[in-house]
Amino acid sequence: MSHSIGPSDPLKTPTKPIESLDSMVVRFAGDSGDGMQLAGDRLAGTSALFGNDISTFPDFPAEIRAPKGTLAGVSGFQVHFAARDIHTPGDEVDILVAMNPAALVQNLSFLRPHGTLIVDEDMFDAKNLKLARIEKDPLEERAMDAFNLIRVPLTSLTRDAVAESGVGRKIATRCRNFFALGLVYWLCGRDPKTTLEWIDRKFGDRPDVAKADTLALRAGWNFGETTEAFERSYRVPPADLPPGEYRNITGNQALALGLITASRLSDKSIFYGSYPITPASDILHELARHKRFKVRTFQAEDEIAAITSAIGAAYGGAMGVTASSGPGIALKTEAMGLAIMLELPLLILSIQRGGPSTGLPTKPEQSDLLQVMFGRSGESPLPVLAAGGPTDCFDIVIEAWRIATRLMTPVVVLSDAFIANGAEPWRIPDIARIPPIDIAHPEAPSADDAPFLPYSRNEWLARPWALPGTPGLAHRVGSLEKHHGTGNVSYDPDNHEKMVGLRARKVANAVHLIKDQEVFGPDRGRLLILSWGGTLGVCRQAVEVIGKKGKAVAHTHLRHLHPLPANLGDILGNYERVLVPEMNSGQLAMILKARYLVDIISLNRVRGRPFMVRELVDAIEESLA
Amino acid sequence: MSHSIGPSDPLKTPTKPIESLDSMVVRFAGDSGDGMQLAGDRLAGTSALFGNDISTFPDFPAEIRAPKGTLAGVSGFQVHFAARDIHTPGDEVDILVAMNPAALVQNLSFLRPHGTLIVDEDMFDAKNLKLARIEKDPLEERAMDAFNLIRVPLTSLTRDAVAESGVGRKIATRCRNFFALGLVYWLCGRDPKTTLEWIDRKFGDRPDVAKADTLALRAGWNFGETTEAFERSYRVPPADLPPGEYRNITGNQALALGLITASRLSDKSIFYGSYPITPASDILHELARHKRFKVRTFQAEDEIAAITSAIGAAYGGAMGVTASSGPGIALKTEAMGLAIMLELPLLILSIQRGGPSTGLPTKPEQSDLLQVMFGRSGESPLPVLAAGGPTDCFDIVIEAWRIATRLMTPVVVLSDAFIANGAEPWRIPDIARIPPIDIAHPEAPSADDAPFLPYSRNEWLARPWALPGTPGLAHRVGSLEKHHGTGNVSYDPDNHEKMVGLRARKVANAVHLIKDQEVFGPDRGRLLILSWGGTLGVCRQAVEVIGKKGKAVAHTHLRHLHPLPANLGDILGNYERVLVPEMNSGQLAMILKARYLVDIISLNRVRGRPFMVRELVDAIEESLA
Amino acid sequence: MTTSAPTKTHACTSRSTAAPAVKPSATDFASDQEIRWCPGCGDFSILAQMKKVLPEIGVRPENMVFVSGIGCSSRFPYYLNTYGVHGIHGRAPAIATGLKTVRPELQVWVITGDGDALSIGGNHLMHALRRNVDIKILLFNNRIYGLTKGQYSPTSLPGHITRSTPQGSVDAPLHPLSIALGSEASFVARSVDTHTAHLGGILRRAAAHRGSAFVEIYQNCNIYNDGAFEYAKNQSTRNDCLVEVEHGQPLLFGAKRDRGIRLDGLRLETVAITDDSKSEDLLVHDERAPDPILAMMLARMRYPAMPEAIGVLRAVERPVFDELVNEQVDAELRHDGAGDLEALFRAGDTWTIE
Amino acid sequence: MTTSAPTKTHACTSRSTAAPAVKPSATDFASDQEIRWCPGCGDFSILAQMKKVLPEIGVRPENMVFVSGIGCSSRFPYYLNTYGVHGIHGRAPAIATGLKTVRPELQVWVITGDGDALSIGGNHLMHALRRNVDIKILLFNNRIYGLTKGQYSPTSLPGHITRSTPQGSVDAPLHPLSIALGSEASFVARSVDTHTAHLGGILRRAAAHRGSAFVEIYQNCNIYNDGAFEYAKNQSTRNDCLVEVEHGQPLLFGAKRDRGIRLDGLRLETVAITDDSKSEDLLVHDERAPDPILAMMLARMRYPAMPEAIGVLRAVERPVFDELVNEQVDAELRHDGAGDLEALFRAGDTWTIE
Ligand SMILES: Cc1ncc(C[n+]2csc(CCOP(=O)(O)OP(=O)(O)O)c2C)c(N)n1
Ligand SMILES: Cc1ncc(C[n+]2csc(CCOP(=O)(O)OP(=O)(O)O)c2C)c(N)n1
Ligand code: SF4
Ligand code: SF4
Ligand SMILES: [Mg+2]
Ligand SMILES: [Mg+2]
Repeated sequence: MSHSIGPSDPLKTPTKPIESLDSMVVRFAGDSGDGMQLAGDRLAGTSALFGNDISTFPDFPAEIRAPKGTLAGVSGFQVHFAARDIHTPGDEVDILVAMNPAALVQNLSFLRPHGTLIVDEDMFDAKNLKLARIEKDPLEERAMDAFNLIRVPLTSLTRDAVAESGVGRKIATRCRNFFALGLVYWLCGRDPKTTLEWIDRKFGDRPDVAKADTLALRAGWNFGETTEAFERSYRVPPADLPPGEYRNITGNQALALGLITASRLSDKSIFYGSYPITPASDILHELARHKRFKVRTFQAEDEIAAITSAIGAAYGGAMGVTASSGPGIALKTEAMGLAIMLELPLLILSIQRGGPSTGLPTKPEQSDLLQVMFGRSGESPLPVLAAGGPTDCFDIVIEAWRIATRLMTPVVVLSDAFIANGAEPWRIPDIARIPPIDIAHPEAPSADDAPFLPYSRNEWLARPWALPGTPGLAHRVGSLEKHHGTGNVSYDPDNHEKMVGLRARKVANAVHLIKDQEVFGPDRGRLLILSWGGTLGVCRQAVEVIGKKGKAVAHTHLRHLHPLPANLGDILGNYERVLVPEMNSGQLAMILKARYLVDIISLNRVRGRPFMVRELVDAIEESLA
Repeated sequence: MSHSIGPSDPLKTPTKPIESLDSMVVRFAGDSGDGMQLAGDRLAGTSALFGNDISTFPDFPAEIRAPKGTLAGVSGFQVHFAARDIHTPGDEVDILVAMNPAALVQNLSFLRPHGTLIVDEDMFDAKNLKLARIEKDPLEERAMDAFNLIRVPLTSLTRDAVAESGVGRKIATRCRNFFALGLVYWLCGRDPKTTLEWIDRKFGDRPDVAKADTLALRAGWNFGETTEAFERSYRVPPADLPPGEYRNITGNQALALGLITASRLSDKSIFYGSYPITPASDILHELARHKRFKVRTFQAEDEIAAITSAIGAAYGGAMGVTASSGPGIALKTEAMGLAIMLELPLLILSIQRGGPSTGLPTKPEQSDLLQVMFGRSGESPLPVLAAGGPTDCFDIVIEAWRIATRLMTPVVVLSDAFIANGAEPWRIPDIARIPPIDIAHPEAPSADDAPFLPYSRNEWLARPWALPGTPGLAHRVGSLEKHHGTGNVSYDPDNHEKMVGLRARKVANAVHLIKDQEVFGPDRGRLLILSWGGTLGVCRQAVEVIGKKGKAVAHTHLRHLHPLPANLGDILGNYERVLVPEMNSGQLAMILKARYLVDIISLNRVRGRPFMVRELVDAIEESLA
Repeated sequence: MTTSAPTKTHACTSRSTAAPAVKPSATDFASDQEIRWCPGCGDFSILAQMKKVLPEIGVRPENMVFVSGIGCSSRFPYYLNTYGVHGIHGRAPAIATGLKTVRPELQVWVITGDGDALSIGGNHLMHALRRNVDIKILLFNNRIYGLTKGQYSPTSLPGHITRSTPQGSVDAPLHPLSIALGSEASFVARSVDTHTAHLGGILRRAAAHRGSAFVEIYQNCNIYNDGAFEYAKNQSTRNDCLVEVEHGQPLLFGAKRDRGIRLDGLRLETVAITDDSKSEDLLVHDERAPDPILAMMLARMRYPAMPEAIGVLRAVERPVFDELVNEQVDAELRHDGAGDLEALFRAGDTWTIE
Repeated sequence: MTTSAPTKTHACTSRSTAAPAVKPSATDFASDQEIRWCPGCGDFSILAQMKKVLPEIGVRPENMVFVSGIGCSSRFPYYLNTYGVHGIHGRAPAIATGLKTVRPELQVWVITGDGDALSIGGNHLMHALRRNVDIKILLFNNRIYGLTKGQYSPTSLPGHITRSTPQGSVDAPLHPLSIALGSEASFVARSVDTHTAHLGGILRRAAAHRGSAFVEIYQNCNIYNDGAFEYAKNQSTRNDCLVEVEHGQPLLFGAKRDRGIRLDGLRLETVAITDDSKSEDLLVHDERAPDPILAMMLARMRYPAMPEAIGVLRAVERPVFDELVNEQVDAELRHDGAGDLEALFRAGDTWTIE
């Protein structure tokens, strides 16, 4: 479905005063079963369609559905939409919707002073307070004075509103999220039209449900318009985004689409070997739906089979891809060594989450950088790239495949739970303008050709990718050290040293395939902020905030972690201080210090949560002081 | 059997002139089936008994027994014995015994100019030359003039000599190694007595074989005395070693004995979970023999079961130990994360070999340092120690267990194929003088005790090691992030950050358990050599050589790689240059640069072989220039 | 730590598992943790049965350890007030093997799921069973990956449409009991989450078995695979779809126990019992058959072609790994006495420098 | 690379495996690599048979891939002039699964050892077999770890004294064929390294099978476990210790074929055939029996109590994983046509900013 930004068709035109804002942050919070992810997703989609820039952050528990009403069961979804270019889901929430006491307890700290707090007052009964482990009704607390508290008997209003649809009480109650969404739509001046259409599409086979959801949404909107609790509503005008066709996309979707695109560009079909793990599983789910693109997905018995099957597929000439998260990546490291020894192209996607061990399975962290850089036996370098955000996932995976096939090497692409599940508008690329990925396989030799050397090297130091089935090129590859040229097993000391060197130099050659590092802001001066991975947005936003305060600070974002861009050392030398914010204990900082012998100011947070712009602004101001 | 160094009881007294030397290096080289390891081992043992300092280096192929006579099948054993303190098996060989052409081809480069080359000329026939892939008989080459070539019809002489024993032709031929050994004994003035006794003990049940070996050994000795090819023999007087009782020990033996000693000192019985892999398997073999020390060895189905069974045993209160080499360590990294999360004491021994992947399974390398430092998901620090040589294996594993139990943490101990198989004299320690390792388990609480907190912490930040079976302390541990104190599952951001910090600070506390780093040589100046692991000996020797040349260079050897000793930074600051030789591409150098922001001169060799003293001397001289 | 029992050669001091003075009750076994399964999940009924059965086993809570992997099912240990280890995915049998080997006096249970036990952990399961380690393994089979939100598992039926198989799974499933029997398991049983009495009986039998006990429990995941075992759970169908096997008893099933199972060569077939005399032809269950053939035949009966067997399919005695390991240690100690470090250090040649 | 055959949806262009114009000979299959096994190793005879059989299979050398793990046995691929991957320990079935899935027109063999396949690699073996991936798995069973110099393996007999078990192994062994059958293998066979004709026949049968073929080959490791299968190899005993099973034939053995095997309830027993008429009682082999029960009984016959079965114990047809995977892809392509990137990008809501 394609839309154009045009005149809106609101439910009714609101009659109360309208305040125009530059951006808004809305957070829905409720029980895992309350449909908060859906409500958030719809608000994000509607805002994007309206022309805002958006950024989202789903925040859900590791349990499937912890007991209703408990703190463990709270699920949240935050949407940031703005009239300008934004890069983060927002530090502080302007409107918090709390569907029960547990949700309030878990989320109140995000609400800014004087922010709007909408609660379902039907849920603030003794039972639910107890489940949330609070003694007194928090709505009665003094602390509430700091907020614009709106008590709505959401459950009962919803039930009443949907009565005519004829659905049972259970389903009627489940429509609460649409009531809340309708209310938020009114408050933010969002047009419910596309959501109503979506409901019809989605529940086409259950007209009673569709009806109930529609009624709930409308009732919520009307409630905003009618109740005296709201004095005004808000508007965030469209942003000034570059022209083009847009859609919303999460990081994992973008990885899947990027893989399919890379497959097309290189005329290689995908073999995706993977074992389910949060937050990487959605890539499997997405790819499994695209068999028309000759994608073969293989849910292996474990992570080791996932990567080794992909290596087998790569040997056979396919685009071998595997993905996992921390604990699963740990299981793949032995086989990554095999891929390095066999010198086959392979993509390994690492969607980081909180560690160590099973850790915080649904929370983002950047603490697997050192694992993918160094977590293998022997001298086993490989290129490492990291996506800066959801849309970058698309580009980076194409770039990774380009490098993998050019150099005949496995390549790691890093993402994290925040990027994977977060969404932002993606300008749909013109694929005709993406250069193809050329791959050549050696052909059957003629009688007078020299003998085939599977470990001979081209100008990139890559070896030939000879495919089984080609007459005259039969050869054996293996995990023991191999003789340069012939590829036969070799224990010769000189040969080993030579091969270690060749493999390292080959990977280092990737530097010629990547762009020089660019800097946003002054090209020399007091302070450089250096980010990698999912902290891109928040760092850029912080630098912009600082800029507005009249201080010029530079920002550079690393997408290539190994090899590092050729000019990075020079860039670092141009600033008095370098600040590296990371969602770990300083992993990139260590690499930079070792490589460039420059001091680094590390800003480390290991909280299973993205940085706040505010934290960064504070750190920058401190560094400038 | 205990011996005292006393008057020798030689076969006969040699009549030719005797030259006294400071040290000698002998290398036996032959087919895998030729018994070269045995010959080398006997020479080493005899020399040690005589009072020399010794160092050995077995150098064998990855194949069990490659086809006889081929280059792939060559097996070597090098023995260095000296009248002074030595630290390496020697760069250059004084006497090379080559049992066939392939052995000659593979080993000639080790022989010093004018060195003695003893060959079995019976084996230099067309068939064996072809197997060794050489066209002309090398013994006829001009190049041989550089050496003192002694052609001995070893096979036929041996067969004749053993005839009276009555053994068949096949066994008779197999006695060649004893003939060669006898000849070397004569040449080096070694007393064959203990070897003759050893033969009797070893082959007690096969008197004909014992007889044949005895005859061959004697014949070899007599041949030296009789033949005109030798004008003189040599003597290396006893070394001036510290007083005490000594034995020879390899690194793997020393690890096994160290583990058993640590078990005694801490009153914990060993559970050794392991999966065979070269060069770690011998630890399993050794430990399996010592059930009287309550050692339980478990040959698991794979490396993952090996470590997780050891974790289970540790939870039960045993001394959990696991060991492997590169590819197997890679498989353990996920479970290492679990041990870190559970905060249980555990020893992980990593006996490094050439990588990546299956690589060079029998060759030493130091290329798994970064794997054990960083090869895990999440922020997962643990202490890392590295043995400096065979005898240090004993001490370091005791120290590792001390740290593991004091801090409730898994600890990695690094060794390598060179240390594991190499032997040196070990001064048998007085165990009464090794401080005990005190371990306290919480007792059953009384009624009015506060509730048990499995993740509470003592002054070392260690949590209590409460054992199943203790009433009142039942608790659950697990791989998800846990609440500090209660140990319950917690997804709280502040708690996570706190726990990441606690785990890191706890491991950092090991710095208070280790000694300050010491320096050999000047405490400030031009150049510091910094070594770790198996390069200790060769670095010390090189520094001594340089010292004799009148240049004072300092040497420090790191046994603690994480945390680094508190005073290391100061030490590094005291020298203009720091040279770090490593059998990898600069792994420790990277860590030091990142930590201290000091420049490091790396001397890297990745040849699956120990450094030569000469290489180091050259590098030092270059650094001084 | 004070010790009340002799410790033989065990890894550490510990208490005996002999029946305690005061018998613990079900509440002694409940932990203080909030249960985090979806309301309606079959795991609740299994937990309830477990809490009921444990006090009857005669082992004190502190002498029990529950070890698990990762999955919804693997949260089980948190909810019992015994010792427990929530491990990593698939490795519980290996963790339990190490624990049981050094602490043979503890009772060790393994809780696992169809993914945890048969996908990533298949190898450890196989080896624990062949070794006959004295651990009790309960596999909660819901034919789905619950915790990771609904991908197919090794026990999912062909054609199953899940998040990872939008066109239906093409993998032929594993039969947990066939794998267990192929791995030489000495005790193999099956039950159903909501058949509380039956399940309780099986848990008791498993606890009493010497060696590895393997129990498959049909478990409903009402979120991602609701109704997978409806035929076996539903009051109106279960008697026709299940046959309860009991040692020494003929195989009878049906609400009126009017149908039986008969051996025809090497095949099983169902027969209607019209008058009582007919039941003589029926196959009589022998859980102690030395070969796993009968158990294999019973295990492989599949709804809808045949009723599925629940109960103890196999229960034989064979040497127990942890006992053998400890016996080797004890035997050496008895024979040669405790090891002497001084002598150990001096094995082989030594020499003295004065 | 030029292409001569249609490629359907396969991962990359490739040639058909149809019979070639010029039939290759045994020497076409020999590589130039020096063979590095110990002289006298059973691996040599298996290699020799393989070189003899391959030219008869009708697949050109370049259309074959030999995949292996780590172990003495796993060096096999180096010695054949086909394509080959010497992988990492235990993972060959997984490597082969990926390869076969993207290149179904290749013939893929897996060479593995008892440690490689049943210890570290047990899980991958189990899953390849249950999926019925069209690969031919040859397990060289020497009941020892050869390459790592003689530790016991999962098939070593109890009490086996090895470098890691100086007091004898306490682990009950796995039976490779029981594991294979428990994993639903569609083709299961056994042979002996030095029974050249028999082995050749089995290799041909394995090559011809559609789906996973699993073959256990008794292999002598003359260095670390010499004589482990002496009873089965020795001319004077082998006829009494082995029974060659053949589809549709009664089970007869003994040098004079004067003994047979009979079914007694669910047990097998040997009987002497005194006159010819008696052989009517004998069990007749049925490799196509839909249930693996008969195969299981035969597989579990153990010397010295019973003669051990060699031959094809089970060979049934069932859906093949790689075919199904590719069929799903083909079906979507047939039904909906090749995927359109532009449309894919625009799935869901889009909007345009001008
Ligand atoms: C190494 C690793 N890989 C993958 C995962 C993700 N994971 C957690 S549980 C699970 C499967 C759960 O299925 P099952 O064992 O059937 O348990 P259930 O949730 O159905 O009870 C997976 C794939 C993980 N935690 N660790
Ligand atoms: C991950 C890993 N663990 C351990 C090893 C060491 N290893 C190599 S082969 C082998 C076992 C070989 O036994 P088997 O499979 O029976 O083969 P065989 O040598 O007997 O033919 C082992 C343990 C390894 N190479 N990689
Ligand atoms: S997802 Fe399924 S198995 Fe997991 S707790 Fe919910 S209902 Fe139970
Ligand atoms: S060790 Fe055994 S299996 Fe390995 S090559 Fe030698 S004889 Fe063969
Ligand atoms: Mg499940
Ligand atoms: Mg073997």
